[in-house]
Amino acid sequence: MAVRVSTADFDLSAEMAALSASDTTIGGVALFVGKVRGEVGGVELISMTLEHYPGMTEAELERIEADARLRFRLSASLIVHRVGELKPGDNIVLVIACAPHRQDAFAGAEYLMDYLKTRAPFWKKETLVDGTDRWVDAREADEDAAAAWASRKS
Amino acid sequence: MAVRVSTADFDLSAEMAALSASDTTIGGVALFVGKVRGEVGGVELISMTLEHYPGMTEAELERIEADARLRFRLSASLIVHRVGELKPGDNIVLVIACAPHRQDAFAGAEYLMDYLKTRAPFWKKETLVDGTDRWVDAREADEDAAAAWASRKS
Amino acid sequence: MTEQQSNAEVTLRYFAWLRERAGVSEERLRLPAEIQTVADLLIWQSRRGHPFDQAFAKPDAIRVAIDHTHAKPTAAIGAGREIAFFPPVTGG
Amino acid sequence: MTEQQSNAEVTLRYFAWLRERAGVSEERLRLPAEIQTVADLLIWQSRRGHPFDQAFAKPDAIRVAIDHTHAKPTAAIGAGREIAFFPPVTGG
Repeated sequence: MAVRVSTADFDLSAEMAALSASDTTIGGVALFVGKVRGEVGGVELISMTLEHYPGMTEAELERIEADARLRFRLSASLIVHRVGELKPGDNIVLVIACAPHRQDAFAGAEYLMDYLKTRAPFWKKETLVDGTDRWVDAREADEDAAAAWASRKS
Repeated sequence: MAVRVSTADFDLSAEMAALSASDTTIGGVALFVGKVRGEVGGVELISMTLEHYPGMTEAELERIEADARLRFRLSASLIVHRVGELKPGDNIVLVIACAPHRQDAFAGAEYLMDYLKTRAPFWKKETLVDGTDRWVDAREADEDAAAAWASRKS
Repeated sequence: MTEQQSNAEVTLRYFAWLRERAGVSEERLRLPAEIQTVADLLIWQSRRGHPFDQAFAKPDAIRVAIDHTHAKPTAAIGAGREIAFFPPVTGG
Repeated sequence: MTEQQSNAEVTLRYFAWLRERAGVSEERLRLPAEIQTVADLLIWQSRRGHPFDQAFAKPDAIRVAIDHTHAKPTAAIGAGREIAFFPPVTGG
Protein backbone atom coordinates (compact mmCIF):
# COMPACT_ATOMS: atom_id res chain seq x y z
CA MET A 1 0.00 0.00 0.00
CA ALA A 2 1.51 3.29 -1.04
CA VAL A 3 0.59 6.83 -2.05
CA ARG A 4 2.75 9.39 -3.81
CA VAL A 5 2.36 13.00 -4.91
CA SER A 6 4.81 14.08 -7.58
CA THR A 7 5.48 16.57 -10.36
CA ALA A 8 7.16 13.76 -12.33
CA ASP A 9 5.36 11.36 -14.67
CA PHE A 10 5.01 7.66 -13.77
CA ASP A 11 5.74 4.47 -15.69
CA LEU A 12 2.88 1.96 -15.66
CA SER A 13 4.99 -1.15 -16.25
CA ALA A 14 7.52 -0.28 -13.57
CA GLU A 15 4.87 0.61 -11.00
CA MET A 16 2.91 -2.58 -11.63
CA ALA A 17 6.06 -4.73 -11.45
CA ALA A 18 7.15 -3.11 -8.17
CA LEU A 19 3.72 -3.80 -6.70
CA SER A 20 3.01 -7.32 -7.93
CA ALA A 21 6.19 -9.09 -9.06
CA SER A 22 6.98 -10.78 -5.76
CA ASP A 23 3.45 -11.94 -4.88
CA THR A 24 2.12 -14.96 -6.80
CA THR A 25 -1.18 -14.92 -4.91
CA ILE A 26 -2.16 -12.02 -7.17
CA GLY A 27 -4.43 -13.14 -10.01
CA GLY A 28 -5.67 -9.76 -11.22
CA VAL A 29 -4.37 -6.20 -11.44
CA ALA A 30 -6.68 -3.32 -12.29
CA LEU A 31 -5.13 0.00 -13.23
CA PHE A 32 -6.57 3.38 -14.04
CA VAL A 33 -4.84 6.36 -15.58
CA GLY A 34 -6.48 9.79 -15.68
CA LYS A 35 -5.25 12.08 -18.45
CA VAL A 36 -5.49 15.77 -19.34
CA ARG A 37 -7.99 16.28 -22.15
CA GLY A 38 -7.26 18.74 -24.95
CA GLU A 39 -10.58 20.59 -24.98
CA VAL A 40 -12.96 22.07 -22.44
CA GLY A 41 -16.46 22.72 -23.76
CA GLY A 42 -15.13 23.02 -27.30
CA VAL A 43 -12.30 25.43 -26.34
CA GLU A 44 -8.71 24.24 -26.67
CA LEU A 45 -6.85 23.77 -23.40
CA ILE A 46 -3.29 25.09 -23.15
CA SER A 47 -2.42 23.67 -19.75
CA MET A 48 -3.87 22.40 -16.49
CA THR A 49 -2.28 23.31 -13.17
CA LEU A 50 -2.83 21.09 -10.15
CA GLU A 51 -2.63 22.51 -6.63
CA HIS A 52 -2.82 20.32 -3.54
CA TYR A 53 -2.63 20.46 0.25
CA PRO A 54 0.70 18.83 1.23
CA GLY A 55 0.32 16.72 4.34
CA MET A 56 -3.44 16.37 4.13
CA THR A 57 -3.21 14.91 0.61
CA GLU A 58 -1.04 12.01 1.73
CA ALA A 59 -3.11 11.48 4.90
CA GLU A 60 -6.36 11.43 2.95
CA LEU A 61 -5.04 9.10 0.22
CA GLU A 62 -3.81 6.71 2.92
CA ARG A 63 -7.25 6.76 4.58
CA ILE A 64 -8.89 5.98 1.23
CA GLU A 65 -6.48 3.09 0.67
CA ALA A 66 -7.11 1.73 4.16
CA ASP A 67 -10.90 1.90 3.58
CA ALA A 68 -10.51 0.05 0.29
CA ARG A 69 -8.52 -2.71 2.02
CA LEU A 70 -11.28 -3.15 4.60
CA ARG A 71 -13.87 -3.38 1.87
CA PHE A 72 -12.17 -5.54 -0.77
CA ARG A 73 -9.68 -8.37 -0.70
CA LEU A 74 -6.63 -6.51 -2.02
CA SER A 75 -3.05 -7.77 -2.06
CA ALA A 76 -1.46 -4.39 -2.81
CA SER A 77 -2.42 -0.96 -4.07
CA LEU A 78 -0.88 2.28 -5.24
CA ILE A 79 -2.05 5.83 -5.81
CA VAL A 80 0.22 8.29 -7.66
CA HIS A 81 -1.07 11.81 -8.31
CA ARG A 82 0.78 14.50 -10.21
CA VAL A 83 0.79 18.18 -9.31
CA GLY A 84 2.05 21.30 -11.08
CA GLU A 85 1.54 22.30 -14.70
CA LEU A 86 0.40 19.59 -17.12
CA LYS A 87 -0.33 19.61 -20.85
CA PRO A 88 -3.05 17.90 -22.92
CA GLY A 89 -2.37 14.16 -23.11
CA ASP A 90 -0.27 14.18 -19.92
CA ASN A 91 -1.00 11.66 -17.20
CA ILE A 92 -2.63 13.08 -14.05
CA VAL A 93 -3.27 10.11 -11.81
CA LEU A 94 -2.47 6.41 -11.56
CA VAL A 95 -4.35 3.94 -9.39
CA ILE A 96 -3.43 0.25 -9.15
CA ALA A 97 -5.28 -2.47 -7.23
CA CYS A 98 -3.85 -6.01 -7.05
CA ALA A 99 -6.03 -8.87 -5.79
CA PRO A 100 -6.33 -12.64 -5.93
CA HIS A 101 -9.50 -12.23 -8.05
CA ARG A 102 -10.43 -9.76 -10.77
CA GLN A 103 -13.68 -8.52 -9.22
CA ASP A 104 -11.82 -7.24 -6.15
CA ALA A 105 -9.13 -5.68 -8.33
CA PHE A 106 -11.68 -3.82 -10.50
CA ALA A 107 -13.85 -2.75 -7.57
CA GLY A 108 -10.79 -1.70 -5.57
CA ALA A 109 -9.43 0.51 -8.35
CA GLU A 110 -12.83 2.07 -9.01
CA TYR A 111 -13.38 2.70 -5.31
CA LEU A 112 -9.97 4.37 -4.97
CA MET A 113 -10.75 6.65 -7.92
CA ASP A 114 -14.27 7.53 -6.76
CA TYR A 115 -13.06 8.56 -3.29
CA LEU A 116 -9.90 10.23 -4.54
CA LYS A 117 -12.10 12.40 -6.77
CA THR A 118 -14.33 13.53 -3.89
CA ARG A 119 -11.99 13.46 -0.85
CA ALA A 120 -8.36 14.06 -1.78
CA PRO A 121 -7.41 17.77 -1.63
CA PHE A 122 -6.40 18.50 -5.22
CA TRP A 123 -7.68 21.40 -7.32
CA LYS A 124 -7.39 21.87 -11.06
CA LYS A 125 -7.03 25.19 -12.83
CA GLU A 126 -7.42 25.27 -16.59
CA THR A 127 -5.74 27.73 -18.93
CA LEU A 128 -7.60 27.94 -22.23
CA VAL A 129 -6.46 29.11 -25.65
CA ASP A 130 -8.78 32.14 -25.42
CA GLY A 131 -6.65 33.41 -22.56
CA THR A 132 -9.04 32.56 -19.73
CA ASP A 133 -7.97 30.83 -16.54
CA ARG A 134 -10.58 29.01 -14.50
CA TRP A 135 -10.79 26.70 -11.51
CA VAL A 136 -12.57 23.46 -12.43
CA ASP A 137 -15.94 22.99 -10.73
CA ALA A 138 -16.58 19.82 -8.75
CA ARG A 139 -18.93 17.46 -10.60
CA GLU A 140 -22.07 16.27 -8.88
CA ALA A 141 -21.69 12.94 -10.73
CA ASP A 142 -18.44 12.34 -8.83
CA GLU A 143 -20.17 12.89 -5.48
CA ASP A 144 -22.90 10.47 -6.57
CA ALA A 145 -20.34 7.82 -7.57
CA ALA A 146 -18.65 7.95 -4.17
CA ALA A 147 -21.97 8.05 -2.29
CA ALA A 148 -23.16 4.95 -4.16
CA TRP A 149 -20.44 2.82 -2.49
CA ALA A 150 -21.91 3.63 0.92
CA SER A 151 -25.17 1.93 -0.03
CA ARG A 152 -23.55 -1.08 -1.73
CA LYS A 153 -22.88 -4.36 0.02
CA SER A 154 -19.46 -4.81 -1.58
CA MET B 1 -9.64 -1.39 -31.56
CA ALA B 2 -7.35 -4.37 -31.70
CA VAL B 3 -7.00 -7.94 -30.51
CA ARG B 4 -3.86 -10.07 -30.41
CA VAL B 5 -3.01 -13.64 -29.43
CA SER B 6 0.65 -14.20 -28.65
CA THR B 7 3.13 -16.42 -26.84
CA ALA B 8 5.16 -13.30 -26.01
CA ASP B 9 4.64 -11.09 -22.97
CA PHE B 10 3.30 -7.54 -23.34
CA ASP B 11 4.48 -4.19 -22.03
CA LEU B 12 1.76 -2.14 -20.35
CA SER B 13 3.34 1.27 -20.88
CA ALA B 14 4.03 0.67 -24.56
CA GLU B 15 0.55 -0.73 -25.24
CA MET B 16 -1.15 2.15 -23.46
CA ALA B 17 0.98 4.74 -25.28
CA ALA B 18 0.27 3.15 -28.67
CA LEU B 19 -3.46 3.24 -27.91
CA SER B 20 -3.88 6.66 -26.35
CA ALA B 21 -0.93 8.94 -27.12
CA SER B 22 -2.37 10.60 -30.21
CA ASP B 23 -5.92 11.18 -28.91
CA THR B 24 -6.37 14.04 -26.43
CA THR B 25 -10.12 13.43 -26.14
CA ILE B 26 -9.19 10.50 -23.87
CA GLY B 27 -9.62 11.40 -20.18
CA GLY B 28 -9.44 7.93 -18.65
CA VAL B 29 -7.72 4.63 -19.39
CA ALA B 30 -8.71 1.47 -17.51
CA LEU B 31 -6.40 -1.53 -17.77
CA PHE B 32 -6.63 -5.06 -16.44
CA VAL B 33 -3.89 -7.66 -16.28
CA GLY B 34 -4.65 -11.29 -15.44
CA LYS B 35 -1.74 -13.23 -13.93
CA VAL B 36 -0.88 -16.86 -13.23
CA ARG B 37 -1.25 -17.63 -9.53
CA GLY B 38 1.28 -19.81 -7.75
CA GLU B 39 -1.14 -22.12 -5.94
CA VAL B 40 -4.26 -24.08 -6.77
CA GLY B 41 -6.26 -25.21 -3.75
CA GLY B 42 -3.14 -25.13 -1.59
CA VAL B 43 -1.01 -27.09 -4.07
CA GLU B 44 1.91 -25.36 -5.76
CA LEU B 45 1.51 -24.78 -9.48
CA ILE B 46 4.47 -25.54 -11.76
CA SER B 47 3.05 -24.19 -14.99
CA MET B 48 -0.14 -23.31 -16.82
CA THR B 49 -0.59 -24.12 -20.49
CA LEU B 50 -3.06 -22.16 -22.57
CA GLU B 51 -4.66 -23.70 -25.64
CA HIS B 52 -6.89 -21.74 -28.00
CA TYR B 53 -8.83 -22.01 -31.25
CA PRO B 54 -6.93 -19.96 -33.83
CA GLY B 55 -9.28 -18.08 -36.10
CA MET B 56 -12.28 -18.30 -33.81
CA THR B 57 -10.37 -16.64 -30.96
CA GLU B 58 -9.67 -13.51 -32.97
CA ALA B 59 -13.19 -13.47 -34.41
CA GLU B 60 -14.76 -13.82 -30.96
CA LEU B 61 -12.52 -11.18 -29.35
CA GLU B 62 -13.40 -8.77 -32.16
CA ARG B 63 -17.11 -9.42 -31.61
CA ILE B 64 -16.69 -8.72 -27.88
CA GLU B 65 -14.85 -5.48 -28.63
CA ALA B 66 -17.53 -4.40 -31.11
CA ASP B 67 -20.24 -5.12 -28.51
CA ALA B 68 -18.36 -3.06 -25.90
CA ARG B 69 -18.15 -0.13 -28.34
CA LEU B 70 -21.91 -0.24 -28.89
CA ARG B 71 -22.51 -0.25 -25.16
CA PHE B 72 -19.97 2.25 -23.82
CA ARG B 73 -18.41 5.43 -25.15
CA LEU B 74 -14.91 4.13 -25.87
CA SER B 75 -12.17 5.92 -27.79
CA ALA B 76 -9.95 2.86 -28.21
CA SER B 77 -9.50 -0.62 -26.79
CA LEU B 78 -7.10 -3.53 -26.85
CA ILE B 79 -7.19 -7.19 -25.89
CA VAL B 80 -3.94 -9.18 -25.75
CA HIS B 81 -4.08 -12.83 -24.65
CA ARG B 82 -1.10 -15.11 -24.25
CA VAL B 83 -1.03 -18.80 -25.15
CA GLY B 84 1.47 -21.59 -24.55
CA GLU B 85 3.23 -22.46 -21.31
CA LEU B 86 3.23 -19.85 -18.55
CA LYS B 87 4.76 -19.80 -15.05
CA PRO B 88 3.44 -18.42 -11.73
CA GLY B 89 3.53 -14.62 -11.79
CA ASP B 90 3.44 -14.47 -15.61
CA ASN B 91 0.93 -12.23 -17.33
CA ILE B 92 -1.94 -14.03 -19.09
CA VAL B 93 -4.18 -11.31 -20.44
CA LEU B 94 -4.22 -7.54 -20.92
CA VAL B 95 -7.32 -5.49 -21.54
CA ILE B 96 -7.28 -1.72 -22.09
CA ALA B 97 -10.27 0.59 -22.52
CA CYS B 98 -9.75 4.29 -23.29
CA ALA B 99 -12.64 6.73 -22.98
CA PRO B 100 -13.39 10.41 -22.54
CA HIS B 101 -14.70 9.62 -19.01
CA ARG B 102 -13.57 7.17 -16.35
CA GLN B 103 -16.90 5.38 -15.87
CA ASP B 104 -16.92 4.25 -19.51
CA ALA B 105 -13.25 3.22 -19.30
CA PHE B 106 -13.83 1.10 -16.18
CA ALA B 107 -17.09 -0.42 -17.41
CA GLY B 108 -15.56 -1.09 -20.83
CA ALA B 109 -12.56 -2.94 -19.40
CA GLU B 110 -14.72 -4.97 -17.02
CA TYR B 111 -17.16 -5.85 -19.80
CA LEU B 112 -14.32 -6.99 -22.08
CA MET B 113 -12.95 -9.23 -19.30
CA ASP B 114 -16.34 -10.69 -18.34
CA TYR B 115 -17.16 -11.67 -21.91
CA LEU B 116 -13.61 -12.78 -22.75
CA LYS B 117 -13.82 -15.17 -19.77
CA THR B 118 -17.08 -16.76 -20.95
CA ARG B 119 -16.92 -16.47 -24.77
CA ALA B 120 -13.33 -16.48 -26.07
CA PRO B 121 -12.08 -20.01 -26.90
CA PHE B 122 -9.14 -20.40 -24.51
CA TRP B 123 -8.56 -23.36 -22.20
CA LYS B 124 -6.15 -23.59 -19.27
CA LYS B 125 -4.35 -26.73 -18.19
CA GLU B 126 -2.56 -26.67 -14.84
CA THR B 127 0.51 -28.73 -13.99
CA LEU B 128 0.88 -29.06 -10.21
CA VAL B 129 3.92 -29.87 -8.09
CA ASP B 130 2.36 -33.22 -7.12
CA GLY B 131 2.68 -34.31 -10.76
CA THR B 132 -0.98 -33.96 -11.70
CA ASP B 133 -2.18 -32.27 -14.85
CA ARG B 134 -5.72 -30.96 -15.01
CA TRP B 135 -7.93 -28.85 -17.24
CA VAL B 136 -9.35 -25.89 -15.32
CA ASP B 137 -13.13 -26.02 -14.81
CA ALA B 138 -15.23 -23.07 -15.94
CA ARG B 139 -16.48 -21.01 -13.00
CA GLU B 140 -20.19 -20.38 -12.62
CA ALA B 141 -19.34 -16.96 -11.14
CA ASP B 142 -17.84 -15.96 -14.51
CA GLU B 143 -21.04 -16.93 -16.33
CA ASP B 144 -23.02 -14.90 -13.80
CA ALA B 145 -20.79 -11.84 -14.28
CA ALA B 146 -21.29 -11.88 -18.04
CA ALA B 147 -25.02 -12.58 -17.75
CA ALA B 148 -25.41 -9.61 -15.39
CA TRP B 149 -24.46 -7.17 -18.19
CA ALA B 150 -27.44 -8.37 -20.23
CA SER B 151 -29.83 -7.14 -17.52
CA ARG B 152 -28.03 -3.84 -16.88
CA LYS B 153 -28.98 -0.59 -18.54
CA SER B 154 -25.38 0.48 -19.11
CA MET C 1 -25.19 -40.23 -54.18
CA THR C 2 -27.35 -41.72 -51.44
CA GLU C 3 -29.46 -39.76 -48.93
CA GLN C 4 -26.86 -40.51 -46.24
CA GLN C 5 -24.08 -38.78 -48.16
CA SER C 6 -25.95 -35.71 -49.39
CA ASN C 7 -24.31 -33.42 -46.77
CA ALA C 8 -21.11 -31.72 -47.97
CA GLU C 9 -17.75 -32.51 -46.43
CA VAL C 10 -17.05 -30.71 -43.14
CA THR C 11 -14.07 -30.27 -40.84
CA LEU C 12 -14.61 -31.33 -37.24
CA ARG C 13 -12.24 -29.85 -34.65
CA TYR C 14 -11.66 -30.79 -31.01
CA PHE C 15 -10.07 -28.76 -28.21
CA ALA C 16 -8.79 -29.17 -24.63
CA TRP C 17 -9.96 -32.33 -22.83
CA LEU C 18 -12.34 -33.16 -25.64
CA ARG C 19 -9.38 -33.32 -28.05
CA GLU C 20 -7.50 -35.55 -25.60
CA ARG C 21 -10.46 -37.90 -25.05
CA ALA C 22 -11.43 -38.07 -28.72
CA GLY C 23 -7.77 -38.73 -29.57
CA VAL C 24 -7.98 -36.43 -32.59
CA SER C 25 -7.70 -32.68 -33.12
CA GLU C 26 -9.23 -32.50 -36.58
CA GLU C 27 -11.01 -34.72 -39.07
CA ARG C 28 -12.73 -34.26 -42.42
CA LEU C 29 -15.87 -36.20 -43.25
CA ARG C 30 -19.41 -36.11 -44.61
CA LEU C 31 -22.09 -36.03 -41.93
CA PRO C 32 -25.17 -38.23 -42.36
CA ALA C 33 -27.97 -36.18 -43.89
CA GLU C 34 -30.28 -36.70 -40.91
CA ILE C 35 -28.04 -34.49 -38.74
CA GLN C 36 -29.80 -31.13 -38.86
CA THR C 37 -28.94 -29.45 -35.58
CA VAL C 38 -26.09 -29.17 -33.11
CA ALA C 39 -28.03 -31.44 -30.74
CA ASP C 40 -28.33 -34.09 -33.48
CA LEU C 41 -24.57 -33.88 -34.01
CA LEU C 42 -23.81 -34.36 -30.32
CA ILE C 43 -26.04 -37.45 -30.17
CA TRP C 44 -24.35 -38.83 -33.31
CA GLN C 45 -20.91 -38.32 -31.72
CA SER C 46 -21.98 -40.13 -28.55
CA ARG C 47 -23.00 -43.13 -30.72
CA ARG C 48 -19.89 -43.24 -32.93
CA GLY C 49 -18.19 -45.78 -30.69
CA HIS C 50 -14.82 -45.65 -28.96
CA PRO C 51 -13.38 -43.16 -28.07
CA PHE C 52 -16.13 -40.72 -29.12
CA ASP C 53 -18.79 -42.41 -26.99
CA GLN C 54 -16.80 -41.59 -23.86
CA ALA C 55 -15.69 -38.12 -24.99
CA PHE C 56 -19.32 -37.17 -25.73
CA ALA C 57 -20.94 -39.04 -22.82
CA LYS C 58 -22.00 -35.73 -21.21
CA PRO C 59 -23.20 -33.49 -24.06
CA ASP C 60 -24.28 -30.75 -21.60
CA ALA C 61 -20.58 -30.19 -20.77
CA ILE C 62 -19.70 -29.64 -24.43
CA ARG C 63 -19.83 -26.40 -26.38
CA VAL C 64 -20.06 -26.20 -30.17
CA ALA C 65 -19.02 -23.55 -32.66
CA ILE C 66 -19.98 -23.46 -36.34
CA ASP C 67 -17.59 -21.56 -38.60
CA HIS C 68 -15.98 -19.75 -35.64
CA THR C 69 -19.29 -18.73 -34.02
CA HIS C 70 -20.81 -20.17 -30.83
CA ALA C 71 -23.84 -22.34 -31.67
CA LYS C 72 -26.64 -23.49 -29.31
CA PRO C 73 -27.94 -27.08 -29.35
CA THR C 74 -30.98 -25.93 -31.31
CA ALA C 75 -28.86 -24.23 -34.00
CA ALA C 76 -29.00 -25.69 -37.52
CA ILE C 77 -25.75 -27.01 -38.98
CA GLY C 78 -26.84 -25.50 -42.30
CA ALA C 79 -24.00 -24.77 -44.67
CA GLY C 80 -21.40 -24.76 -41.87
CA ARG C 81 -17.99 -25.97 -43.09
CA GLU C 82 -16.04 -26.11 -39.79
CA ILE C 83 -17.61 -27.45 -36.65
CA ALA C 84 -15.68 -27.33 -33.36
CA PHE C 85 -16.28 -29.15 -30.08
CA PHE C 86 -14.82 -27.97 -26.78
CA PRO C 87 -15.41 -27.65 -23.03
CA PRO C 88 -16.66 -24.36 -21.54
CA VAL C 89 -13.91 -21.79 -22.03
CA THR C 90 -11.50 -20.86 -19.21
CA GLY C 91 -9.31 -18.04 -20.55
CA GLY C 92 -8.60 -14.64 -19.05
CA MET D 1 -5.89 36.61 29.51
CA THR D 2 -9.42 37.72 28.56
CA GLU D 3 -12.28 35.40 27.56
CA GLN D 4 -11.83 36.47 23.90
CA GLN D 5 -8.22 35.29 23.76
CA SER D 6 -8.56 31.98 25.60
CA ASN D 7 -8.29 29.93 22.37
CA ALA D 8 -4.76 28.80 21.48
CA GLU D 9 -3.02 30.05 18.34
CA VAL D 10 -4.01 28.26 15.14
CA THR D 11 -2.79 28.20 11.56
CA LEU D 12 -5.40 28.99 8.91
CA ARG D 13 -4.69 27.80 5.37
CA TYR D 14 -6.40 28.66 2.09
CA PHE D 15 -6.37 26.78 -1.21
CA ALA D 16 -7.38 27.23 -4.87
CA TRP D 17 -9.84 30.07 -5.57
CA LEU D 18 -10.34 30.66 -1.85
CA ARG D 19 -6.61 31.38 -1.52
CA GLU D 20 -6.79 33.76 -4.48
CA ARG D 21 -9.86 35.60 -3.16
CA ALA D 22 -8.62 35.76 0.43
CA GLY D 23 -5.27 37.03 -0.88
CA VAL D 24 -3.39 34.87 1.62
CA SER D 25 -2.29 31.24 1.69
CA GLU D 26 -1.59 30.96 5.41
CA GLU D 27 -1.98 33.02 8.61
CA ARG D 28 -1.43 32.39 12.30
CA LEU D 29 -3.84 33.88 14.85
CA ARG D 30 -5.92 33.26 17.98
CA LEU D 31 -9.59 32.67 17.25
CA PRO D 32 -12.19 34.39 19.44
CA ALA D 33 -13.30 31.99 22.19
CA GLU D 34 -16.92 32.01 21.03
CA ILE D 35 -15.97 30.11 17.87
CA GLN D 36 -16.81 26.53 18.78
CA THR D 37 -17.71 24.86 15.48
CA VAL D 38 -16.73 24.91 11.82
CA ALA D 39 -20.00 26.74 11.08
CA ASP D 40 -19.08 29.44 13.65
CA LEU D 41 -15.71 29.84 11.96
CA LEU D 42 -17.24 30.25 8.50
CA ILE D 43 -19.61 32.94 9.80
CA TRP D 44 -16.69 34.71 11.52
CA GLN D 45 -14.69 34.66 8.24
CA SER D 46 -17.62 36.14 6.32
CA ARG D 47 -17.69 39.05 8.84
CA ARG D 48 -13.94 39.73 8.92
CA GLY D 49 -14.18 42.40 6.25
CA HIS D 50 -12.41 42.71 2.93
CA PRO D 51 -11.36 40.44 1.25
CA PHE D 52 -12.64 37.67 3.53
CA ASP D 53 -16.25 38.81 3.36
CA GLN D 54 -16.26 38.18 -0.40
CA ALA D 55 -14.18 34.99 -0.26
CA PHE D 56 -16.60 33.52 2.32
CA ALA D 57 -19.83 34.99 0.93
CA LYS D 58 -21.11 31.49 0.03
CA PRO D 59 -20.12 29.22 2.92
CA ASP D 60 -21.95 26.23 1.36
CA ALA D 61 -19.33 26.22 -1.42
CA ILE D 62 -16.47 25.99 1.09
CA ARG D 63 -14.97 22.86 2.62
CA VAL D 64 -13.01 22.80 5.87
CA ALA D 65 -10.35 20.44 7.21
CA ILE D 66 -9.07 20.36 10.79
CA ASP D 67 -5.58 18.94 11.21
CA HIS D 68 -5.65 17.29 7.77
CA THR D 69 -9.09 15.71 8.24
CA HIS D 70 -12.34 16.76 6.54
CA ALA D 71 -14.69 18.46 9.02
CA LYS D 72 -18.44 19.07 8.70
CA PRO D 73 -20.03 22.42 9.62
CA THR D 74 -21.24 20.89 12.91
CA ALA D 75 -17.74 19.65 13.87
CA ALA D 76 -16.09 21.21 16.93
CA ILE D 77 -12.84 23.11 16.39
CA GLY D 78 -11.64 21.57 19.66
CA ALA D 79 -7.88 21.36 19.99
CA GLY D 80 -7.33 21.67 16.23
CA ARG D 81 -4.04 23.43 15.37
CA GLU D 82 -4.33 23.73 11.57
CA ILE D 83 -7.59 24.68 9.89
CA ALA D 84 -7.83 24.72 6.11
CA PHE D 85 -10.44 26.28 3.82
CA PHE D 86 -10.91 25.21 0.22
CA PRO D 87 -13.45 24.62 -2.57
CA PRO D 88 -14.79 21.12 -3.28
CA VAL D 89 -11.87 19.04 -4.52
CA THR D 90 -11.36 18.36 -8.25
CA GLY D 91 -8.41 15.97 -8.51
CA GLY D 92 -8.14 12.65 -10.31
